[in-house]
Amino acid sequence: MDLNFTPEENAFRQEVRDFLAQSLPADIRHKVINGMILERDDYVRWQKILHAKGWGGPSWKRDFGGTGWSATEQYIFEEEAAAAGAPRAIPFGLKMVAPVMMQYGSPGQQQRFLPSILSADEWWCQGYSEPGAGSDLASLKTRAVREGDHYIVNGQKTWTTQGQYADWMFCLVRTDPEAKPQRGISFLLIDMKTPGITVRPIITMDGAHEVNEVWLEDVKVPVENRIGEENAGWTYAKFLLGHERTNIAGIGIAKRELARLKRIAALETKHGRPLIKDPLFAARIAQIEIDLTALEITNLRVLSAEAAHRAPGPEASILKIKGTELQQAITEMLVQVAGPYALQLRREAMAAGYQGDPVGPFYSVPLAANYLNMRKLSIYGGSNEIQKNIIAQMILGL
Amino acid sequence: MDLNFTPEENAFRQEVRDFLAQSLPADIRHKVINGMILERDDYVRWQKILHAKGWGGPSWKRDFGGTGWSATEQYIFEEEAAAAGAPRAIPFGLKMVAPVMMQYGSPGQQQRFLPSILSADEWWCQGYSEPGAGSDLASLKTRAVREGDHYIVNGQKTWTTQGQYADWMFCLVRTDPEAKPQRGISFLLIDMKTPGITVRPIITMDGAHEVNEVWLEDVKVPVENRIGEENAGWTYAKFLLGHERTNIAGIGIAKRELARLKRIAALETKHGRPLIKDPLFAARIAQIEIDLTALEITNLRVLSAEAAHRAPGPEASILKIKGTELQQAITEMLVQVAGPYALQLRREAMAAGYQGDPVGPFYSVPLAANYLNMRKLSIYGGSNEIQKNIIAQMILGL
Amino acid sequence: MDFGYTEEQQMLLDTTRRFVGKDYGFEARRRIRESAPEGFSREAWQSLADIGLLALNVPEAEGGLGGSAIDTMLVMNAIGEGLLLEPYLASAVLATRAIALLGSGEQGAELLPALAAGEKIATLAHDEPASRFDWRSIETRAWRVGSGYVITGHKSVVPHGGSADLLLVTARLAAVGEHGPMAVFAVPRELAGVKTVPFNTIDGTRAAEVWLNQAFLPESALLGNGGHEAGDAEGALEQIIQAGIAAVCAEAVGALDKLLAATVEYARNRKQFGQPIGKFQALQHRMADMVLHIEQARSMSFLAAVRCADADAAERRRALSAAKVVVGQACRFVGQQAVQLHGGMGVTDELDVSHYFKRLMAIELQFGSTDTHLEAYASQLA
Amino acid sequence: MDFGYTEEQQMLLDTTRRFVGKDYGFEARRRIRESAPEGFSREAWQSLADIGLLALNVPEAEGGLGGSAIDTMLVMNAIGEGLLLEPYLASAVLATRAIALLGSGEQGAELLPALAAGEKIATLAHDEPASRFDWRSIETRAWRVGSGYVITGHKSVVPHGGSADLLLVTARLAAVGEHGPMAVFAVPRELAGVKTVPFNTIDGTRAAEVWLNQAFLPESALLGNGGHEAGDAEGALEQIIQAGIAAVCAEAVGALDKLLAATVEYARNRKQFGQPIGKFQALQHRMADMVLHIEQARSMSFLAAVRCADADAAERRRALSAAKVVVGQACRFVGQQAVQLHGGMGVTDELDVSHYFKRLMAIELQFGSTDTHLEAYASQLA
Repeated sequence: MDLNFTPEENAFRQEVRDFLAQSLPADIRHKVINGMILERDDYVRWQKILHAKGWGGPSWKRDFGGTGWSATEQYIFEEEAAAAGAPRAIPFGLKMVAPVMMQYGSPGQQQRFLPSILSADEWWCQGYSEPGAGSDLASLKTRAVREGDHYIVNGQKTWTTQGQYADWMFCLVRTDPEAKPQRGISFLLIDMKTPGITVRPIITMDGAHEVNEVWLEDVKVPVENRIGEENAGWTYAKFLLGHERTNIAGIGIAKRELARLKRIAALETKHGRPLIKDPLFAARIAQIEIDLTALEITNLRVLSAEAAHRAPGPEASILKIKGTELQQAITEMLVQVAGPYALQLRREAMAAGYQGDPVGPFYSVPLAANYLNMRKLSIYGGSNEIQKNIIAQMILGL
Repeated sequence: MDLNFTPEENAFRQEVRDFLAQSLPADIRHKVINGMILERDDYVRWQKILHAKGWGGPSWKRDFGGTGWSATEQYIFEEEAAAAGAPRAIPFGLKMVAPVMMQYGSPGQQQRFLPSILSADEWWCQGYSEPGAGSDLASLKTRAVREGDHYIVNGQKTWTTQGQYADWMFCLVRTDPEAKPQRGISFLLIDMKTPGITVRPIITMDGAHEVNEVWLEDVKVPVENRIGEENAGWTYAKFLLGHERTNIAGIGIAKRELARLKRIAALETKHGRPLIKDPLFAARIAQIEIDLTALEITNLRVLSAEAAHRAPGPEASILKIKGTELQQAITEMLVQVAGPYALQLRREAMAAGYQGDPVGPFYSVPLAANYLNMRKLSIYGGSNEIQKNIIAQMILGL
Repeated sequence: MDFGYTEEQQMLLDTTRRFVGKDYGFEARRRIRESAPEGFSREAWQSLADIGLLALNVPEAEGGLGGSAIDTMLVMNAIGEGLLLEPYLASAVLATRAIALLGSGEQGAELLPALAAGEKIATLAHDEPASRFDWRSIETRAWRVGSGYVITGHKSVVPHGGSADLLLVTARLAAVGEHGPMAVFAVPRELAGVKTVPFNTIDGTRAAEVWLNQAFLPESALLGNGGHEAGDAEGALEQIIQAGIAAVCAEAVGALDKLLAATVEYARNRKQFGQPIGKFQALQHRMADMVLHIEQARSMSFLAAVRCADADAAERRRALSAAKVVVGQACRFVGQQAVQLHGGMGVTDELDVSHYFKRLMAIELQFGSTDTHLEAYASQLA
Repeated sequence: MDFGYTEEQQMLLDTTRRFVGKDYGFEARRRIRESAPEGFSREAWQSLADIGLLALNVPEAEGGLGGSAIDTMLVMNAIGEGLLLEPYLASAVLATRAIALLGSGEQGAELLPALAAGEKIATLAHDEPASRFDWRSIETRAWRVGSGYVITGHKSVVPHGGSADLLLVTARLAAVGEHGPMAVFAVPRELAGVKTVPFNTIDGTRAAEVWLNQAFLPESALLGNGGHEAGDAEGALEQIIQAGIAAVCAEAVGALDKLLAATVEYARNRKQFGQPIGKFQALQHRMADMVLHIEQARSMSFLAAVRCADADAAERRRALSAAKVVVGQACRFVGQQAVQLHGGMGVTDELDVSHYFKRLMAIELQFGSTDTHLEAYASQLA
């Protein structure tokens, strides 16, 4: 047993750190570190910088233009990138549809789509959730009817994160309405410019436009844009979800946000003493930091098991639950740390270049919005209730 | 709205307090206040004192020799009695079977049994639970077969609190095995001296002998000792359980135990300062005291609704859950307050008159045992999980 | 011991609820929030005046209703149910009580009828950037100059500070750095030397930063006209803040009730895996936990209303801090679980759920956070 | 990064587990607990010596195995699984490490082989009535008299203090009331002036109060023979306590695993309302929460074992306090829920559940409570 990284891994970490220090644009870093609004361009710009370095696909095999990094190297990269204030990689292309294409896609699909994912020239979104199919994904109703070499797709998708930017959507559709729910599903790649697609914004409680509804009305999708077999889409869908949950613990991000919390707690005072020296407040922060330490090791244990060529298993549910609880706990404390100024909700002041009158310390501006936004963590990606079902059934056999 | 007691109620409180000051034996008070072991005789002696005063049946109507007190007066009495260190009334006779007899019993049964309950000349125990019928009480299996003017009872009861002292047991038996589970049940009164009854101790994790198994083998029970109709016992059983849950919040006891906690926390020191002045510890005690304040008012609200002649409803489940959580939280803190001495488990030193070598301060002796003993609170009287089912179904209609 | 309301109180509650039900449905509220420049409706405000609610905290001697804290509790219950955006708490509770408690007869006669009639709006400008949740710690200073006072300071997150005609500004009567007695000045928002910067808060209302830069005030602006002894206003201010705590506790209970009802309704109708999600036991128990929190909060809202007029200052502090803790914890738990149980829909602006959630979050932070009051209570343990 | 064990470590774990499985089933344990006068089995103790486990923490130079903290972790895992009553932690970990770390070569050569062979049992007598959870605060004093020391003090809740041949008593080398350097003396339990009062503890073992009343000790009783600088023993003692924390964390993980397994098994078999209670979603989620606690505890047990030998004292303190917090909270939650899910059966002496529960409760309190370590960690936040 050795909890230390190897000298090689430490050298790799240093290389990543040096690269980030040199290459991460200061304006992007500023936004990330301070919880401000990131634009589409910020994500694209950063992905292009990574791509130019050859690091566009940290989790991809070399065959497809990826880095070929080990799970530990990917972890180190993600941790350092988060600490440095790099934007989180938009997962829909890189981490969701790409692994499916690599595993189940045709060579033609791989050649057509993978390069532009790496280079951020095409933006992907998800077409899984539907208004009636959330936790119970297999109850989806969007229909695809084969007509010659096309499918005609009708239905509605929802919670489509950053769908307003998307060039392509990977989409679960029902191709056999007679079959059992999980049987008659197919996995299609849909060009968002196809006639019949309407993207409507869903505004969330922090005032953000991050998610969308996508309406599909007689949308023609070439059969060649189907992944794998017709009616076998559930297999690919589950494969994708399994991959989606790796790195979901978000240790790097949690560490960065905890550092933000401690930074602010050292600046705010209570009875003339830095808040971080207040016994009750310090105990609450300590509890979070301790839990995070434990989760980091738990995460490394799971990684270590994966490195031993085991697929991500139900342990990922542990990481999802604890990781999201911790990230939410940190944003809760961030609201507590700034006092009454945490009441403000000023999206205009969360955008880069805001020049208006100040309201409270700069750091207080996005705290409430960040808290509100993070409520989604325990809901999406398989709600934490679903994760507990998985633990009970898959780990405990109940 | 008025949260104050009326002048009449305050005068009543003073009367109760004066009586307790004069009449509660010091040795009993000493045991109760310090969490030591109470013997059968302690309970009996105190009930006889109350009975002599005419206060033997605080919740009974005058017709049956009770006090005829209002719900508020009963509450005041229980609170004062708890604060003074009076033993809790053993509920099986006074609060469980007696209300059933008053409501459903024959005049003969009332005359035969009620006086000796009031005077503590006969001790009752419950015969509800069975090894296979805990939360799911209606699945009970103990059989009673009618033979002439007797039932022949065979089966096993369990969790029979202080059954080793009991003269009588009220017992649910299945008289019609063909009927639906809740239909074929009858409610019998069984003389514990009847041949065929074996009482076996169950030792609990604190080392106490408080509960028992009761084995019934061809036990002859006269038909006249059946309450009400044959096969209608479930109605009486539910009536009993509804009454069992009044006063289950245990506000008076919680207040007394919280006072014990604060008393010890003022004596123990940490870095030379009384523990009660330690910010984190004080915050934890404050949280309990605050929750208890809230529960006290919630309890009074329920009482107030009862006084308006409404039967105890699902609100009793709220009182059960919060009341037991608080009592358990206090015993948890009591373990924390005494430091390493809380590790001792010395039943011999918890008995009155112990003369052995001291181990730690006197107050530290029973803390762990009290904590261990109180784990039952969230399990018995309808587990807290069952209470949440009731709230979900009866209050929320889910 | 009586948890009932008088006939008048029941009428007051019914009247307010009727107003909320008729004129303040969720869609009406959305229109106000999205289009009214001040973030609330002047029309609704006038309606509140017309049905007499703005006169509730005005003493009878000034032509008001002279209502009790219980009366205010009932109105705030209904306001919480309807998530009213109007400055009822700011103007009709806090400012009105401040003037009634601290003002001279003349000041009362001048200001209160206008507040009661809805002609003027007032707000308490008290918190400051450095005060955090410690209401005693303020740095705004006023000192005598000729026939009046000069006042300088920075007041933060003043509710409806951009709309109020009158700011009730707290200051210490001393040079900067010295600790003088606390005083309250009635400051017209348009006065020279006063700058307000309004902004949106999480609960859909607007607050403002207020800077006072050597603003000159006539002697008559000092509430009580200087007749108070040193430190007098501090005790009164504590009581006003405590009335505010009682009011938001009641508002929270109204919002909590609605939020639970919405969640139960959603759980009954939303189907997943072939059945309503309200049939899943884990979610049932979660909702049962919401009930527990809400009933405890309701109890403490009663206590807060009853005790905030208590003559015993220590008892008052204990009760109000205890109430704020229980209610604040209910706000957090019930709010978060209501959102969670609504799934994705819970985080949208479209449903009322997120709006209740945000108002409850704001209540948690108003008049001192949960931990602030837990510590205040803990420091008085004995 | 490697979470695997070496072949030797796996063998060590297997060996210990085999002993537990074969000789230490729950009924065998009950017999020992109820009938052995010392509360543990001398026979089992000899077996532990025979299979080499008592030599684990003895340096190779003294004929021991010179095992690492990871090795101890594995043995303690298995001990936790079997709820061993024998003084392994007291004698074979704490006392053995104390002698190895502090003792002179002669002392080691004299004492360690006897401990490794199971011929002698030793225990650390350190806590005192007033020290509560602050291990630095001791009032026992020793001072030089002629060719030795006189020692006076009261040691509380000394594990197996009534059975140990040798008490390793900590004292300050100073007059009463003064703060001298900390020293450790090897005190024969039978020495004149030493009184022990054994008693039962919640976990089924026995501890003792130890009074030292001007007991006279030869110079050779001072571990290190006085060769240590002032304060030296304090640093070593901290490391020994930290090794103890790592050991109980590992023991807890073993017990937690067994307790969860028992609960899941019970939930699968116990039927109520026509189905196994393990099918009720609220209980499933509770057990999922138990998994979360246990996996976090396991991770911290690893960290504790790895870091308790760290040269950086600050890092060591942080890691060990963090581990104690996570493990302590797991002990509380998993213990309470296991009992709750077992219903009435959970509180009986008859099932193993309550015994695991009580050992986990004891672990929570050993070497400082959860809050003690949370505060220690919090005070070092930066």
